[in-house]
Formats: sequence, structure tokens, C-alpha cells
Amino acid sequence: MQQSITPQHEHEHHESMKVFGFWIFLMTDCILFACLFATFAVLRTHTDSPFTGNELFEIPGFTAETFILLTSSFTSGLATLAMNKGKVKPLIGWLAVTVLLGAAFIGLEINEFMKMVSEGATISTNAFLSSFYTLVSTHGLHVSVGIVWMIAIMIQLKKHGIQSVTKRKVQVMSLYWHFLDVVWIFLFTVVYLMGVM
Amino acid sequence: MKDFFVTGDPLIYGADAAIVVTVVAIVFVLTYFKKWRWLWREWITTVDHKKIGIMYIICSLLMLFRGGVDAILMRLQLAMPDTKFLESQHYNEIFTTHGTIMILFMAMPFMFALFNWVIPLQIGARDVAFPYLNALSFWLFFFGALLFNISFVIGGSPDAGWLAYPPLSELSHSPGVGENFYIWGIQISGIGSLASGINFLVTILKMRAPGMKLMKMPLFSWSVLASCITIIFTFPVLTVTLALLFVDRFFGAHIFTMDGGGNPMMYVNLIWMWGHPEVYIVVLPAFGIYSEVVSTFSKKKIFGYTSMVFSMMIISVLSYFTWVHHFFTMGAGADVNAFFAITTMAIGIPTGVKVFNWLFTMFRGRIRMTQPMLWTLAFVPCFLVGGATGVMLAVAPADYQYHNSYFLIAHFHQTLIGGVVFGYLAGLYYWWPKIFGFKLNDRLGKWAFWLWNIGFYVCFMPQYALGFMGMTRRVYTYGWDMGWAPYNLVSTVGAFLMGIGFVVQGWQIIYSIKRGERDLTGDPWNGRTLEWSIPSPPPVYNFAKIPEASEQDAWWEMKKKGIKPTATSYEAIHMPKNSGIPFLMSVCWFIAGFGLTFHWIWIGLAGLAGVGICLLARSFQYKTEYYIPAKEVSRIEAMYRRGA
Amino acid sequence: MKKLAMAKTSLLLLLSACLLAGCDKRFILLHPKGPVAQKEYDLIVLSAILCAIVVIPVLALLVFIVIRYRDKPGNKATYRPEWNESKWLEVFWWGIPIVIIGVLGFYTAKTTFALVKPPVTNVKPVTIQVTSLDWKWLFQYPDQKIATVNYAEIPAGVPVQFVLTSDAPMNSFWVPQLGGQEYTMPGMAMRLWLQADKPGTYYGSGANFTGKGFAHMKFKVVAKPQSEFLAWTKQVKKTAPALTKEGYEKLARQGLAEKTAFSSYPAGLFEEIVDKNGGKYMSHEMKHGHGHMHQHDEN
Amino acid sequence: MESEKHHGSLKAYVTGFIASIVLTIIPLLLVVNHTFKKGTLTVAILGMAICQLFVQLFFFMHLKDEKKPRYNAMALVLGIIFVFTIVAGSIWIMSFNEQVH
Ligand code: HEA
Ligand code: HEA
Ligand code: CUA
Ligand SMILES: [Cu+2]
Repeated sequence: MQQSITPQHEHEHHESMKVFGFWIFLMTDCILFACLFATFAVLRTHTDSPFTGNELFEIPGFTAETFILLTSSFTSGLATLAMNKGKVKPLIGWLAVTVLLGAAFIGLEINEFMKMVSEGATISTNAFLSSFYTLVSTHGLHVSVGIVWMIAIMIQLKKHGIQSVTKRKVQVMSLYWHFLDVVWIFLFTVVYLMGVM
Repeated sequence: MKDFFVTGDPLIYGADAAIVVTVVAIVFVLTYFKKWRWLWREWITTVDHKKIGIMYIICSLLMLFRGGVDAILMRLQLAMPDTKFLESQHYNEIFTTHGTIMILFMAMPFMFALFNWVIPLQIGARDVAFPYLNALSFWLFFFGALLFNISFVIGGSPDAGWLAYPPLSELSHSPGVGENFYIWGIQISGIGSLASGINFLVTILKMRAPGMKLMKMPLFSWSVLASCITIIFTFPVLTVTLALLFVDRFFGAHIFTMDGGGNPMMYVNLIWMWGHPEVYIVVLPAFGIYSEVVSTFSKKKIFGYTSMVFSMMIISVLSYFTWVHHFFTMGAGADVNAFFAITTMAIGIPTGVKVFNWLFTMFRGRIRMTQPMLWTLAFVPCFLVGGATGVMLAVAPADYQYHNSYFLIAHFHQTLIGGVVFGYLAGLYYWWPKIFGFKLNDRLGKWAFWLWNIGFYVCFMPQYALGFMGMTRRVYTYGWDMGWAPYNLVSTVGAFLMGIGFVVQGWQIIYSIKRGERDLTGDPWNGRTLEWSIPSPPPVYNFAKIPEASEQDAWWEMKKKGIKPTATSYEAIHMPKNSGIPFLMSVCWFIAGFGLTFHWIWIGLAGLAGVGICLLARSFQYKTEYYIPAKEVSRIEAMYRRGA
Repeated sequence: MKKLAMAKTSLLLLLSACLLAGCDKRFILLHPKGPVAQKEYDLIVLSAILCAIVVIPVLALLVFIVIRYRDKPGNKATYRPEWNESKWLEVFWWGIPIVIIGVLGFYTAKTTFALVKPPVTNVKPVTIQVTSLDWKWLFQYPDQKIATVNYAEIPAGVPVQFVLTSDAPMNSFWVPQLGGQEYTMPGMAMRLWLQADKPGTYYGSGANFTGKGFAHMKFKVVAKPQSEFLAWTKQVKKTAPALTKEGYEKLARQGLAEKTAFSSYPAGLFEEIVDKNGGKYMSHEMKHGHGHMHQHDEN
Repeated sequence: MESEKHHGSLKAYVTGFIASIVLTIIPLLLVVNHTFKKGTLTVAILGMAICQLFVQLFFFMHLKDEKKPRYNAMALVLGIIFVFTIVAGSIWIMSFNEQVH
């Protein structure tokens, strides 16, 4: 880790340091979600019919969300592969696919929320729903931020091509995206599957 | 308007007037001396860790003053319980702001100031890993603190205790904006603290001078590493806890409310998952400072280096497993209480090891009674007793008797003042000459030292007694029949002594700026670590040439071997450019926080949009660095050498 | 030298505080008046002694070292700047705290589990349901069906099971001479065992901050011989007014209250309070309204 | 993290993707068909989620390609310990709520 300090080395050292810093940030995000999960776990029984997970969650809906997000994780991986081969066009292309899948996911989620609200299940109905909405929408917010960020990176790739800075940005971005996928898997399991069990 | 400005209390009108006068004076001075540009270019946009450190120190000392005035007001009321010097409401606001400010806006920035001053210099680096992020951290802290502090004159201060337990802090019982200020003030500065934690962790792990293995690293750097690890894994908990409280208050959710199935105890559980480690976050760097100071002023290598490192890492990780000791009396179960009682006591073991190692560093050394050393020596007995009463509190069944009594208040002031404040002051006196190039006056320093110390015991020893007499915390008045009054009176006298000590310190700084002993060597204490190998104050780039540091106490070894840090030829140096975005982004956060506090949704959203724009703007910046040419470096170096 | 003086003063202060504490009756924590408080007191003493065993020698050592190794001309004490490790010394001071914490931890765990049970088992306990309100205390006697505000009477020598809840922010129910406190939490019904050995009047207070009127949430616990206690309940039954539903609602509103007694209260009031503040989400059975509550077995 | 060849191959990504799809479908089917009793089922689907976590970590996030010293892995291990502490600890401490009745 103690690189000798020549300028070009220094530059790469800097970029790799940023990736490491981002990894640490992801750890803090893990803790953040852990707290939300803990809160949800404590409050998930604090509800009455008809506002139980069993009655509210729709299996086709959340299954579709899951597969979309899984696929987008895969396509963001393909984007990195393209980048490592030095191909800008496919890189941007795969990122675009990822963005679209992310947007579809968000669309479905908003749709799900609107349906639930129309059935009277709002964030202020009871503790179970409060913790449900905070947990799920925190994840959704992360995905939305990711979408905006990814678009920004696509523009930068157009402008600057693949170089050490843009490369690092794509790397960091795809870590983030995989991470959100992992979080969703636990949401899928703990919130939805265990909710309809 | 009547709801907006706090009205009806002469103390507050006084404060209003003081604030207006100060602001006008500052604006006038800046304009008169044409300093606005200078302020913007040299300070507001700076990414230099040394300057950021100075700004942290200034804010932190101001906050120590504010928190101290709060303390003095509380003590005055408690000395005369029959008078209505402070009404219940006012008293409640004051202890809430006192606790919050002292821990989050005094101790934390003081700590970050020392991180900034010392870490890059001590590990032989030119700056921190992410200088831009570092500036952002500072400004987030600054505007978070500002938001919290204006609640005092606008809207009303929070009054539900420094940890704001619901349902007391929920809309149902605190309908005002005070708790919103609390949430956003801490939230905004908390994001900054988290970023600093990541920043310094990466700095220490990735930016050490060549040859500096982790197990050769100075102990202060180790302590910062331990503290950062704790920050990284606990501050997100604070973020979530406050966010959930906000969701309750803003969206009418039922997470911690009494109705709708909310569970207020979950808040207590979550906030202490952060709150307990937080006290170790602030005390670990103090431990690091003591290690440096003891070794330097005993002219001896630190004793048991490996044990010191391990004990800090153990404390850092173990601190995550003890949080329930703050609510044993919730009665979560005998198994839960027994488990957490034992993990809590266990922290005494590594801490004890550190105490012994400090003692044996002095043993067979040569002790110089300088100001940093005085504070260090005063720390040992104070923290020993405070730690011991901590262990007594950890005895769960006994805690059923101490909980929320003045016994607890005495315990934590002993650890917070005796451990943290004394430590940071030792660090301040120790590194001051490095940053400013002159020492702080000795005679005034000794006065301040004795006032603080005597004041401390006079103030807090009687509080143990009050605890045994059954006096609970957070009461603004009490009857005469319990016999509490004399002890409270003595305690108040002690608080004033500490206050005078602080005033003397203020004078000491002003006096020393004019007449302090200049330091031209860069190494006024005969130091042992790399920061003493460069001139004081250090040039922007710190090290003209990155040193080799293959030994523990690298600079000491170099001096022994007669190696000079100067070089004959220099290379161009790569530096980060200044940026105004951190400041602007923090202003946007401030606007967002302010808007959401008052439920002015559009202002809140506008602020958040501003934050987003700043983030994007930064993302599109590619030329964020510049070179200092080799010629310039050698010019600066020559200038320093001439000065020396 | 100054250092020495300081350490001496602080020690002296501590010692005198302890000594004072020993003889002065105002130090109510140190004069337990019941078996629970006694057990806790014993632990306080034990932990203080165990801590003192380390703290006092370490303080003495500090004073010795600082005097002996000061950097002054002509100091003949050994100076060994490179001497920085010693296996044995380190083992020694990792070991000492471990042993002490081991001992203390053992007794802590033991007492923690012991205090879950009633202090004596051969006497039929009395149950009192405690509700903390803004800013007063309501005591209900489910066996006698009477209620009081801001004072409670109990029979001496009989274990009392306080069942604690809150219809306001979380408070803490504390009668130091009889034993430690426990939180009163909305939606929960916690059990705290206390017992007074002798008749007397004991100081009680709320210990967890609840806002403006918190400082005034003091109450008295009066312990009386069994017969007098029974007489008192009869007296209340006969002479005091009844607590009605509306009466309770008025009582629960924010504000202070005087000491009062009630000859009766609406049936199921306590359970209703627990239920409406979240209790109903915490247990299925209560929802079905059995009325009884088995609280959990914590001290 | 830094050098090219570490960044996985198409094969790794495809394997990872298929594995994650399978690990999603199985728990879904288990739940829909009420295959086990509630306790067993919970353990089974949580187990599957944890497997999926490792799939993502190794196939997508290239955790094991890190050079020494493996700070990323250390941070992750510590993170997982704390995540577990937060969730399990909270449930343990708060479960007294269930005993209140
Ligand atoms: C690092 C943290 C820190 C520090 C340094 C301090 C410092 C002090 N604290 Fe604080 N304290 C807390 C953290 C801290 N405290 C916390 C967390 C709480 C709990 C809050 C809660 O319950 O929510 C608390 C609560 C607390 C209480 C209990 C209040 C209650 O429960 O009712 C008391 C009472 O004596 C007290 C006293 C003091 C005193 C006398 C000092 C002294 O050291 C202060 C010294 C004084 C100065 C440095 C100021 C100098 C200024 C002047 C001389 C100007 C004089 C001006 C005028 C008189 C107008 N503190
Ligand atoms: C920097 C701050 C700091 C530090 C370092 C500590 C250190 C410790 N604290 Fe303290 N604590 C606080 C700040 C701090 N605390 C605050 C702010 C609160 C209250 C917050 C609030 O409610 O508002 C609090 C509250 C608090 C409680 C809750 C009490 C209650 O609410 O009822 C407990 C209970 O266990 C506790 C225990 C301990 C222990 C065991 C240590 C240990 O780490 C101490 C270890 C040190 C030693 C033991 C001394 C040296 C050791 C030796 C010489 C070895 C041999 C010694 C023995 C074997 C005894 N603390
Ligand atoms: Cu409630 Cu049985
Ligand atoms: Cu603690």
C-alpha cells in the first residue's frame, strides 16, 4: 500500500483511495439499513386486519420488482465488463439499460404504494405500516439517487471517454448498484416473503 | 411573528441584543478592512486541513462558552431552588442545549480540530485523503451547529433532554419547533461527522509515509483510527434514529408514538446504540493525546505499545456491545441486563491497562511539568475515579438505585471533563505551537489549570453525595426537607471556579498572540513524531519531501541519528484546489433544515434541490488539482530556513 | 508537589464524602429499609470496595512516580528511556482488572436474577398498580379496589408487587429506601418487587424526565403494620369519593395534583390504559380481554 | 480493486446472475406452496437470502480479488457483525414486549 510517490502513481493511488472510501461508505449504509430492519422487525406485528402484510402485499408485484432489480444488477456488471475492455459505446449502452430497469423498478414501487394508500394503508395508519414505508422507501430513494447519478456519469463518459476518473466513477457506481440489490434481497425476504407467509 | 421569535424573557432579550451587536461588529470590521475577499479565498473555500482545524477550534471554543454559560445558569438556579431565576420550561431548554452542545458541538469539533491539525502531519502526508470532503464536513458541522443555536432566539429551543426520548419529543408532547431544530441541527452536522470518520480512516490506512507500518504508527494516530471505526459504525444509527423521529413528527407516522402501536422504547434502544459508543468516540482520541504527551514529557518511549494498540481496538469494538447499560431499569430481562452489565464492566479492563502503561511510561523517565503534561497528570486521578464510578453504575441491580440521579451526573462529568476536556486541552496546548508558531503563556495557563481542577472537584464531588441523597437529574427545583441545598450551593461555587478558569484561558490566548514565546525550531517540546520535523506553522504542502519513517517515534530516531529533514532538490507538489461548493452545499442544507423545521415545505425542498445541484456540479468538475512548481517549493523552504 | 496536594485534596474530599455518607441519615441510598434495597446496597458496597482496591494503590503509585521521576537537576532516580516493555508487568495488569471484573460480574449476575423473585415467599404479596401521569402518580389497589394519588400506603413486612405503566411519557418509579427504580412505560405493565421491613414514611419520586411538571412528581410511600393498613383501606373505602371515568380523564390532563384517595375506580381501568397506549399490540390475549395480566418476571 | 484482470469475466457475471435468479425463485416457491412450517420456512428463506448475499459479493463485487492488506474484507466482516448485533440485539431486548401480557 505504500506506493512510491511519483505523479502518475499518485493519481491512481488517489482514485483507488476513493473506491476504498466508497466501500466504507457502503458499510455505513449497511448499518443504516440494519437499523431500519431492526425497527421493522420490532414493529411488524403492531397491526390489525386488514392492514397485515398478508392482505396488502401482492406476490406478482414484488416478484416483478425483484427480478427487475436482479437483472439491472447484472446489466450494471456487463457495463463494467465493457469498460474494462475499453469500449465506451457498449458501456454507455449497458448503463442506459440499467437506468431503464431502475426506473421500471421505481415505477412499480410507486404503483404499489399508491394502491396501498388507496386501500387506506398509509404511513400514519399504524406502526407496522410506518416502519414498512420508511424501510422500503429509503431503499427506493437510494435507487432513485442512483439513477440520477448514473445519468450524470453517462454524460461524463460521453465527454471524457474512459479514463482514470470516469473509470473510478463507473466502478463505484456499480458497487453501489450491487449493494442496493443485496439490500433488496433482504427486503424481499424479510418484508415481503415473511409478510405473506 | 410572535411564534417565530422567542419573547418574554429578559435573558433572551439580552442575548438577542448581544447577537445583533456581534454580527454588526463583524460585518463592519470585515468591510472596513476590506477583508471579505480574504475571508472567502483564505478560509471559506479552503481545503487545507490546518486551516479547517483552526476553524473547528474557534467554533468549538465558542460552543464551550455557550454550553458553559448554560451550565452556570443551571447551577445558579439549583443553588437557589426557591427563586424563579429559571422557570421550569427555561431550565429544561437549558439542560437540553447544554448536553447537546457540549457533546455534539463542543467535543466533536474539538476532536475533529485535533484530527485535522495532527493526523496528516503525524503520518507524513500532505493532506487528508479527501480534502474537499473534509471542507464539506466542517461546513456541515458549522451550519448544523448554527441551526441548533438559533433555536435559542427563533422558534424556541428543544426541551426534551439531550437525547430527546419520545413520546416526550413527539408532536403529542412537544408540538413546537424545538425538537425539529434538534433533529436537523444534529442530522446535518452528523452527516459531516460521518464523512470525517471515513476521511480520516482512509487517510490513516492509505496515506502513511513510506515505511510507517501500522505497528510503528504513533499512538495518537491509532486512537484516531479506533475512534473513526466507531464513528463509521455508529453514526448511521444516529442518522436513522433522528430520521425516524422526524418521520413521526412530519408525516404523522407511528414509530415511537404512544398511539398507533408505536414503540417509544425502540427509540431508547436505538439512540443508545449510537449514544454509548459516542462517548468512546470522544474519549479514545484523548487517550491518544495522553500517550503522546506522556511519552514526550517523560523523555521515554511509550510503555507497552502493543498493549496500547490492542486495548484501543478492543474498546472500540466492545463499545458496540454495551448500550443497554443506559436503560437497565427498563427491565428488559435478567438475562439481557446481566449480559450487558458484564460487557460494560469488561471495558474497564483494557482501559485499566492503558492507565498502567501511562504510569510506567513515566516510571524511570524524566517528567517535565509543562502545560500539556499538567492536564495529563490531572486526568489520571479524575478519570480513574470517574471510570470506577462507571463500573459501579454497570452493576445492574445497583444501577436501579443510581439511574438518573446526580451520581450519574457526577460520573459522566468526571469522564467527560476529566477524560475528554482535559485531554483535548492537553492536545491544544501541545500542538498549538505547531499550528500557530508560538506557545501559550505558561503563567496564565497554570492559573487556568488550577482553577479548572479545583473547581471541578468542588463542583462534582458533592454531586455524588446528592445522588446518594436521592436527588434526580433534570429537576429545576427541590424542597428544603431533603438536605440537598448546601451540597448544591458548593457545587455551584465549583462551576464558577471552572468558569473563571475558562475566562483565564481566553485571556491566555489573546495575551499569547501578542506576547507568546515564538517557536522558530518547529520542535519546541523536543518531540518524537513526524509533525515536529517540519517548521511551525507548516507550509501548505506540509512536507517538501515525504519523509521515510521506518521506526516508532520516527523523528526522535532521526534526531538521534543526526538526520536532517531538509533536502537539496525538490519536486513539484500536487495539491487540491480550493472550492466554494462545500460552503454553498452546507448553506443549502441549512436552508433545507430550516424550512423543514418550520414545515415550510417549499423552502425545505428548495434547499434539498440546492444540495443536489451542488453534488452534480462537483461531479462535473474535472480540474480539481494543481501543482506547486518545484521552484516555488524551494523558495518557500529557503524562506523558512532563513527564518529559523 | 502541587500534584501531590491535588491528589490529596481529592482523596480527602472523597473520603470525607464517604464518611459523611456513613453516618448521615439523609443519605437515603445508604440506609436501606427493605430487603430489596438491602441487596442493592450490598452490591454498592461490594463494587465500591472492589474499585477502591485498584484505584487507591494506583493513585498512590501516581503520586510516587511523579515525585520521584521529575526532571530536576540532581535527580538521582534511574532514567531508562528505552525501557518500554515487560511481559510480567503487563500480564499483571491485564490480570488484575480481569479478576476484579470477574468477581463483580459474578455477583452482579447473581443479584440480577435474584431480584426477579419476590423478596420473601411465605407471605401473600400485595399488588399495587402504578400509573405515571403528567405530572402525578396514580396508585390502584386491585385487591381492595381503591386508588390514591401521589401517595401509597403499604403493609410493612409484606412484599409488594408494583405493576408499572404510564399514560404519559415514560417516567421511572423510585422509592430509594425500599429499592431501585423501574421505568413506567406506556403500553407496558412491568413488575417491580419492593418491601418495607418496618413502618415508616418513605420518599419516592419520578426519576425519568417528563417535561414541565417533572420536578414536582414526588410522592410518599407509607408503610404501616398489616392491621393498620387494612384499617386504612377500609377507611378509604368508606369515606373517599369514587374515581369515575370522567374523573380519570380530568386527572390525566397535564397539571399537578394534590394527594387524594378514591374509594373505587372504573373496572379494568389499568388494563385499558395499558391497552390503549400500545399494549394491545403487544399481546394477543389482552385484546380478548381476560383482564388479568401476567407481567414479565423482571425486577 | 485496481487492476484490470481482476474485474471478473462474462462467465462470472452470468454464473452469478443465474445463481441469484435460482436463489430467488426457490424461496418464492417455498412460501407460495407453504412447503414447511413457519419456523423452518423462515430459516430456509433467510438462509437463501444470505447465500445470495455471498453470490453478489463474490461474483459481482469481486470481494476476493482484493490485494493485501484486505481492508475491504475486514470492514465487511466488522460491518456484518454489527449489522447482526443491531438486528438480533434489538429483537432480543425488545422481545420483552411480547411477554407483557
Ligand atoms: C463534554 C460535555 C460536558 C461538559 C464539558 C459539561 C460541563 C459542565 N456541566 Fe454538564 N452535562 C453534559 C455534558 C457536559 N457538561 C451532558 C451530556 C448533560 C446531560 C444533559 C441532559 O440531561 O439532557 C449535562 C448535564 C449537566 C447538569 C445536570 C442538569 C440536570 O440534570 O438538571 C449539570 C448540573 O450541575 C451540569 C453542570 C456542568 C458544569 C458546571 C460544567 C462546567 O464544566 C462548565 C464550565 C463553564 C464554562 C467553561 C463556561 C465559562 C463561561 C463563563 C465564565 C461565562 C459566565 C457567564 C455568565 C454567568 C452569564 N451539566
Ligand atoms: C467520555 C465519556 C464517558 C466514558 C469514558 C465513560 C466510561 C464508562 N461509563 Fe459512562 N457515561 C457517560 C460518559 C462516559 N462514560 C455519559 C455521558 C453517561 C450518561 C448519559 C446520560 O444518561 O445522559 C454515562 C452513563 C453511564 C452508565 C449509565 C448509568 C445510568 O444511566 O443509570 C453506565 C452504566 O453502566 C456507565 C458506565 C461506564 C463504564 C463502565 C465506563 C468505563 O469505560 C470506565 C473504564 C475506566 C475505568 C474503570 C478506570 C480505569 C481502570 C482501571 C484502573 C482498571 C481497574 C479498574 C477496575 C477493575 C474497576 N456510564
Ligand atoms: Cu394477557 Cu394473558
Ligand atoms: Cu454508556
